[in-house]
Amino acid sequence: MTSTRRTFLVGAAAAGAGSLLVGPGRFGRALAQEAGTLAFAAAGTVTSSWDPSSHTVAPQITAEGFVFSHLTKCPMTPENPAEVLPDLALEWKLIDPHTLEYKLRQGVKFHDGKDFKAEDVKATYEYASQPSRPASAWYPGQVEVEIVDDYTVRLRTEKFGYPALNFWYLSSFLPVLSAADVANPDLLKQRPNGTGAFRYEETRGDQIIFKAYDHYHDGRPKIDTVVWNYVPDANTRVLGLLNGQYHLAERLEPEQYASLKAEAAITTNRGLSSENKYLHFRCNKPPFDDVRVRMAAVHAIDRDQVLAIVGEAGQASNCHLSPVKFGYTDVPNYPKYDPEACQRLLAEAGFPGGQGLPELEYITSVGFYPKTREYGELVTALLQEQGFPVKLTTLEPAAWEERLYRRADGQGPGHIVDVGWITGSPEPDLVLRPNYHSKYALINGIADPEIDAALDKERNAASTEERLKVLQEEALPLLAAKVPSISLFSSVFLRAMSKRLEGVYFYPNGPIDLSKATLG
Amino acid sequence: MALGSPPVPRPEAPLMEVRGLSVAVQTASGPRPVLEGVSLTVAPRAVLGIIGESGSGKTVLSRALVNWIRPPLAVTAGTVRYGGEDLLALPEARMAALRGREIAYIGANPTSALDPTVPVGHQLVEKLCAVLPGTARRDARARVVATLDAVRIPSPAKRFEEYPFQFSGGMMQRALIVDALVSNPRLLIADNITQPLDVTVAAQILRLLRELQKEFATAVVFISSALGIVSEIADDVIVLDRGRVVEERPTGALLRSPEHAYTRELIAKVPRIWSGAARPPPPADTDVVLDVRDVERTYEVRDRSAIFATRRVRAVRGVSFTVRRGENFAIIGESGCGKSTLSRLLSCLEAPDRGQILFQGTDIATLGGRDLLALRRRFQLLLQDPYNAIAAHSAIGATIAEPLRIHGLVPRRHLRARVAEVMAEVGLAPALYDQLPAGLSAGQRQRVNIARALVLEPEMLILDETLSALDQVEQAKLLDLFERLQTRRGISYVYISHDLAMVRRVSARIAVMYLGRIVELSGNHALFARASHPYTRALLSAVPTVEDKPYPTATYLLEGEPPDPIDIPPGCSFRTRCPFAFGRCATDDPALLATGPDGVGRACHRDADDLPAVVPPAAGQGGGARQAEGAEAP
Amino acid sequence: MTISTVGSGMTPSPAPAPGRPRGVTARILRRAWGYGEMKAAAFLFVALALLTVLGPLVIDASATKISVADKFLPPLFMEGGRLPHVLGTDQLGRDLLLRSLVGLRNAFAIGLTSVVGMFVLGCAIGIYAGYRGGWVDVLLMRLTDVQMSIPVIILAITILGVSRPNPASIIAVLVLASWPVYARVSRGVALAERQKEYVRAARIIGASDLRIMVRHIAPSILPPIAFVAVLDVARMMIFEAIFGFIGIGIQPPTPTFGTIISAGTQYLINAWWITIVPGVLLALALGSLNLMGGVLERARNYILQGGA
Amino acid sequence: MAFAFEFFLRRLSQGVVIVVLVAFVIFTLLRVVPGDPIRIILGPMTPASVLEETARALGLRDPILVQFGRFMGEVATGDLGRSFIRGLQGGSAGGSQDVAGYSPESRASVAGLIATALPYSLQLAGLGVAFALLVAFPIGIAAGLRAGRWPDRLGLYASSFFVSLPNIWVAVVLIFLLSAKAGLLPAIGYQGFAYTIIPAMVLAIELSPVMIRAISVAVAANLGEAYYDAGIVRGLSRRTMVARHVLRNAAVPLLNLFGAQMIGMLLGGLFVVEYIFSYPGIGMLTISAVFQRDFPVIQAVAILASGVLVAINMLVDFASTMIDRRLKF
Repeated sequence: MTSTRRTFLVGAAAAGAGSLLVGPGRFGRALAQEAGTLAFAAAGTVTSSWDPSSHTVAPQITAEGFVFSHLTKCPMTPENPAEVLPDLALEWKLIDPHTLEYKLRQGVKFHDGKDFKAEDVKATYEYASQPSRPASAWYPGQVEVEIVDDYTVRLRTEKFGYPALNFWYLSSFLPVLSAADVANPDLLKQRPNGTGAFRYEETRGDQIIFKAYDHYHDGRPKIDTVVWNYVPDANTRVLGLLNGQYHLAERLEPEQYASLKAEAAITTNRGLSSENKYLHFRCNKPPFDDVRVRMAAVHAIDRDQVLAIVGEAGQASNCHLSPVKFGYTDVPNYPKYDPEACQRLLAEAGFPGGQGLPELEYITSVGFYPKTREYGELVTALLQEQGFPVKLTTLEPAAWEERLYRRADGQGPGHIVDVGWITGSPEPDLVLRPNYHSKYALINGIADPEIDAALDKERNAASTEERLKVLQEEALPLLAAKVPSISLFSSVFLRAMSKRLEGVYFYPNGPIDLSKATLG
Repeated sequence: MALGSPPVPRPEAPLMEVRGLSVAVQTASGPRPVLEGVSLTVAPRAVLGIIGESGSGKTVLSRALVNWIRPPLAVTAGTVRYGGEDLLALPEARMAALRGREIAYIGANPTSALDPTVPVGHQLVEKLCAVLPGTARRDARARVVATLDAVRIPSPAKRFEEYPFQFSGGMMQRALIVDALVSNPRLLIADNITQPLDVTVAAQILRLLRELQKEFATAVVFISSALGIVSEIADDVIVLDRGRVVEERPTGALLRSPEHAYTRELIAKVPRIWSGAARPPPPADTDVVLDVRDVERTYEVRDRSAIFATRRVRAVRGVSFTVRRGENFAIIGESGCGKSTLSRLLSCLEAPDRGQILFQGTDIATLGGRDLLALRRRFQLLLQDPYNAIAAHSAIGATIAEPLRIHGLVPRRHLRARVAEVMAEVGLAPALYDQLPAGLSAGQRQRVNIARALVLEPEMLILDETLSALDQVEQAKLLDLFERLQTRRGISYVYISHDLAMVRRVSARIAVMYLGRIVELSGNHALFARASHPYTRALLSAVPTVEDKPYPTATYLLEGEPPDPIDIPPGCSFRTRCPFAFGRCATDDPALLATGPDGVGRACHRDADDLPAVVPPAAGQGGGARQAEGAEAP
Repeated sequence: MTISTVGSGMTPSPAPAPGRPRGVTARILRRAWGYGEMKAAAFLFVALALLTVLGPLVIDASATKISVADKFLPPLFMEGGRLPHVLGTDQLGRDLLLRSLVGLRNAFAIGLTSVVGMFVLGCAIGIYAGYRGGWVDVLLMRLTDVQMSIPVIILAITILGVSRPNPASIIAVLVLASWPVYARVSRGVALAERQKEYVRAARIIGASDLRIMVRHIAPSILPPIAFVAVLDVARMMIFEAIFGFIGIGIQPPTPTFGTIISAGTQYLINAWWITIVPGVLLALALGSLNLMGGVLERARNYILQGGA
Repeated sequence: MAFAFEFFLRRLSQGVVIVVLVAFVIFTLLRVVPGDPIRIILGPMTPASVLEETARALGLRDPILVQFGRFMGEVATGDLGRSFIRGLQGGSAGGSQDVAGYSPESRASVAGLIATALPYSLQLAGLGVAFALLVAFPIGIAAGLRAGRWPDRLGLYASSFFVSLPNIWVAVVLIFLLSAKAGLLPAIGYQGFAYTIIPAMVLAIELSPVMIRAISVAVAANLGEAYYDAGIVRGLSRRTMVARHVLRNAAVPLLNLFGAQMIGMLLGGLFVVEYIFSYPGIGMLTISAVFQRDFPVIQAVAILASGVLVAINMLVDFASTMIDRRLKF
């Protein structure tokens, strides 16, 4: 999430599309693409290491999606967020609360020719869940893998004190590596070696080239080559799409999306993502250490107006979880816009009309998430209206990210921070534990025993059903009552592609399944 | 010698005829006339002098003769006929064809007349090729080098490649004379060409112009504000007063029997050095207030021709003299002789590298802080340029009051009254107190300057060219003022000047400087009547006057220019230009040997009697002139 | 000792004719005022200044009040425009005219303050260096070399981009980045003035170095570079806008041209006025300043080259 | 020759000192402002202890002078260091978070990044200056030759007008009019020479007013010099005087302007324009480096920029002293 994406002249591209085509045609080089080659305009790019356990960078997860397979697949549809489909694993079941067993697919080969076996699952899971791996925060804890036979593995969590059920959804998130690569970290960093539909060919500057994998277990993809073009500017992505340079562009602005809908040669795609946009309060310093002040602030924010600004790129949701996450529900006590309640709470907290509050800093990023500045100004104004002395600080993503997390001393800069949280699995704990458990509370620093208890109870639930119940009836309502942060809305990803491209599936966290796609 | 020579016969038709020429300047309040109904005639091969004071319109007239009148000036009436055509009516292209070819022009400011970024020789070649199309560059170059040589510019081939700033004023003026005459024009307009030059150099230029004029048979219109200079070269003289011609006569006749009142006034104003009026004060016989002992000052400049090298400019070399209370002492010399540096040393703005300056027995170089401040009160310097010496942004009263504030001499409430007193004393209207100096005349500015010095009631005043920017009348008034102050307060004056006439009038003893040293120090009469150093004589011979001089120009005219103070030749520093130098001069540097009381003496190997005899001045001199003693025999 | 008028035969010189322009600065201003352009530019500037003061009082709208329902209203002269939004509204329904006026006021305040700062700092250093000469001069001038060798934008994005921008830090960056120009010019003037006779005269009457620098040299600095300062106010206003545009300027919701324009570029097709209209207003303000500066420069050149 | 030798010896040594000082200022600045690069290198989720350990291993916790000394030592051997962020292929990369696996060798060399971006910037700067000269020369010279007349007014109006247009706004308006509305030229990014034209126009509009003013002032001032009138009276034609002498003399102040002011303006303009147009040059590289806290890139660009400024100033001063021998150095 450290890549910079700037949005510029959104809409100008689409409206001026026909004429802008003239430019490169007249002056530029011809943009001929080989048949069977798909050019993807990506908003982000990968890090310098191809080791999936080395990062938490969303664009790289998208890139890994082409190369690696997972044990399972989660389409994460709002209708059925909990659906899990087979991939490298064909069957799975909970043997006991601390043991999860997977039966593996046979006859699968890695891109380097090695056969896929249980040892690879063992190597991958034990390696990635080590606390020292940078991406280990994704996982509930360390895991042991028992090889039952070459095509059966058991994930064991007893030793580490949490239920194995936590890996139920994570099995669709962790890319499966070759055991040989895990044994050789240098090789692992240098190039990705998976069992996915496409194999990594090479990197050329801002381009990454993937080739169809002939031995893909679900059949060789129709598209021969995928070229990943890093195009940080939304407008350039749209321009390129319109003049045929790219076939697929991701992360569009609402205005661009609206204009592109009218283009005959373009298909647009709008998909609810697994990302919610949050405002975190720094709960471990005044004045937001007082739940009444937090609640007053939340009551001051009119989320309908925020959504009116975000437009197509957002969807209303009254929950700290995204609608594509396991456990999502319309939380009944989710706070609403209520200026009177706000004033009452402020008075109760000893700040009638906002009197006596220190100057509050609201930190947001510009350029990565759509419309953050616009609704940031709105939220600032709404808070000021109720007497909160708020100042808005807008930062470029890198500067913002540097200030986002709490520091070693437990405190973070500013008082309110805008952030989106996106994870590639329906697993709710990927959101809840890092953000609200006092052990992590990466951003807001909340340390509330009740919340901790509710989260632990949810994690330790013996069955999926029980877990759902605890989540929906205890944990989420508790978060709505204590508001260490407020989820403003759920993000909607806006994409557009050439009409010739068919059969694409977009995962809500970014990855794109091109294994069945065709470029007519 | 032009003076008294018969007019050149001129049977031919006139070369140029100006009839009824009027020029006006456009101002915010309407046109104001500069020239009114000027008529004149230039005969072929004749020299026509035009004399007028500053502001008489003579430069405008000279420019009108080449149709070079630019806004805000405009010709309002009259014709300038040349070769049957009215130049003023000629189209620009025709005029351009005449300029530089048939009619040449030389201005007053030789150093800025050429492009500073192109070597002089190249610019002369450019002009030659422009006026004589078809000249091959190589031929043009040869011709320019030859003519540079002909006008006695040393090592012309090297000088050809040098830039204007490397030429001295005199050399530049010679180059421009070459430039003007190289196309063999029929008419040369010379506007004040000797004005910025030292007298000895001006005399050379004048002689050169006269020679060339004869050789090329060119008619010359010679414009100057100095009657003494015009009278040396012109056949006929036109007197211009406030834009009108008041008299036109052959030169000799004009000087002998001026008809117009203005002409008479003009002749009367020319300072007399030998004849008549001067009544210099007697040397004082009181205690010594200023004792300058063997003072030396050297500057370092970067040398462009070597790496990380500097060259030493020896500006003042071992100068010694004394000044007594109530005495008028003068230091004269031409530009570059070191008198400005000496003035900086005397005013304690810089310290000498060697030697001492004792003011009432205290070495001023050792003073600092409070003592220096106290010294400054008693010891004031008046600067030469009345325009820059007072700050443009302060009111006049504040400027005069500033020393009082700094020295804290007068309570604040009495400040204004005290300043007003001094202003009255020097002749400044009280109304000026709150004015800014922008509208003041040079004389008024110099009075502000004087008032500022006088307000401290100093005991000694150093006047560094203080009066040289003023006209004769103004100068005379201020000299009277100084005289009265001296009588009242016993102030000592040190005049530092190049103006021999003024020095002659006011000072008791005079030191003559050349290349950083005093070559002769003498009492007033002795110096002018019996100058015993060849340089002093040359200086006196070159002074433009309308009198007969005791030192004939032809005998003492110097060759060349003073050497660069960086490369002072061994031996006598004057020998390179001295008409009387002999073997010993090249090896031994003569010291200033005291031959009389109060440091009177000379620095020369030649015996004074070896020099040519002095022509007795026409008018008798009073007694008291000290006869300079001869130097010791070699 | 009292001094009586000894010069009995002397007639006091007449005072200069009244009404004649006097000091150099006064003469430059007078000369400049003679230009029609100067009058027009001054009129425009005053009009804009009045507008920024009176606008918020007269117009029944707010520069910061968000009204999502009123977003993207076009200016009055276009179809769909409506009062009180003379120049339309932005993406959050705020009045563009008012936002522009407040932005103009902020930009001008920053421009003026920073120019005063760099002027004072630069001139102080320049005068000191020029007057003292020697190694002090060499050191300070090399310092300006160093400072001038870092482009303003690099300095600004480095400092502002990595720390929290606020008006004070923006002004500090601008001052830091631009003082060398003034130091250079004033050093040149001080160097020239130091050679002048009046400074020598002041030293002769016993004035201290500090007194000479403050009383004599400092006043000579103004005429030659006053116009630079006027032009620089405009230049600093542009920098302020650029900073805002890049996101390192004054933070929203305070309106600045940079943020208005950068936000507006996203809506250029459906609401071009958000970008274009405030830009025109800013260009008018800058134009008036630059025209005044340009005329002042001409007047200065004329006067300093000896014109009356 | 001796003069030229001493000139360059002196100026080069001064220049090196200046560049080192600039490097030091920027280097220090980057390390005292808030924002810890190790967080960028290792990513947000890295534990504090690991952050410290890696930072220490990388030398980021040494005293600034030590770090600076090490850095200058590398610069002296031609090594400008490696990017914190960008991968070996030079493509922009997200920050790696692999603490154990972090090795500087896996990051792009700064020199390489600059070498890739520089030609684009040079092309843009060249075209921009060419456009500016194309506009400024005729207007400036005409204005200078006819001071007080209509070309002079035109010069005043043109320069006052152009200088009043903020480059960010001009850029947006030109994109809107020429690209989006009229469709004459492409604008964003770079895929061919045509992408340079609109940015270059924006640069030219920024640069030309200064040029117009300087040219007209220099020409007019030289027309007022005594040598000009004197030359005409000496018999040289007006055209000769202007072409051979006035322009030659005017070149001195102009050269100084171009050296001192123009290059600085040009660099600043490049940064902003490249940012607006997503033009892949040095400016874009630097601005994204600042926002990504990619210190090695910022340092290197600052050193490069000051080096270029110093070098150009030196050449300009040398040219000036060659034209006008009165000048000291």
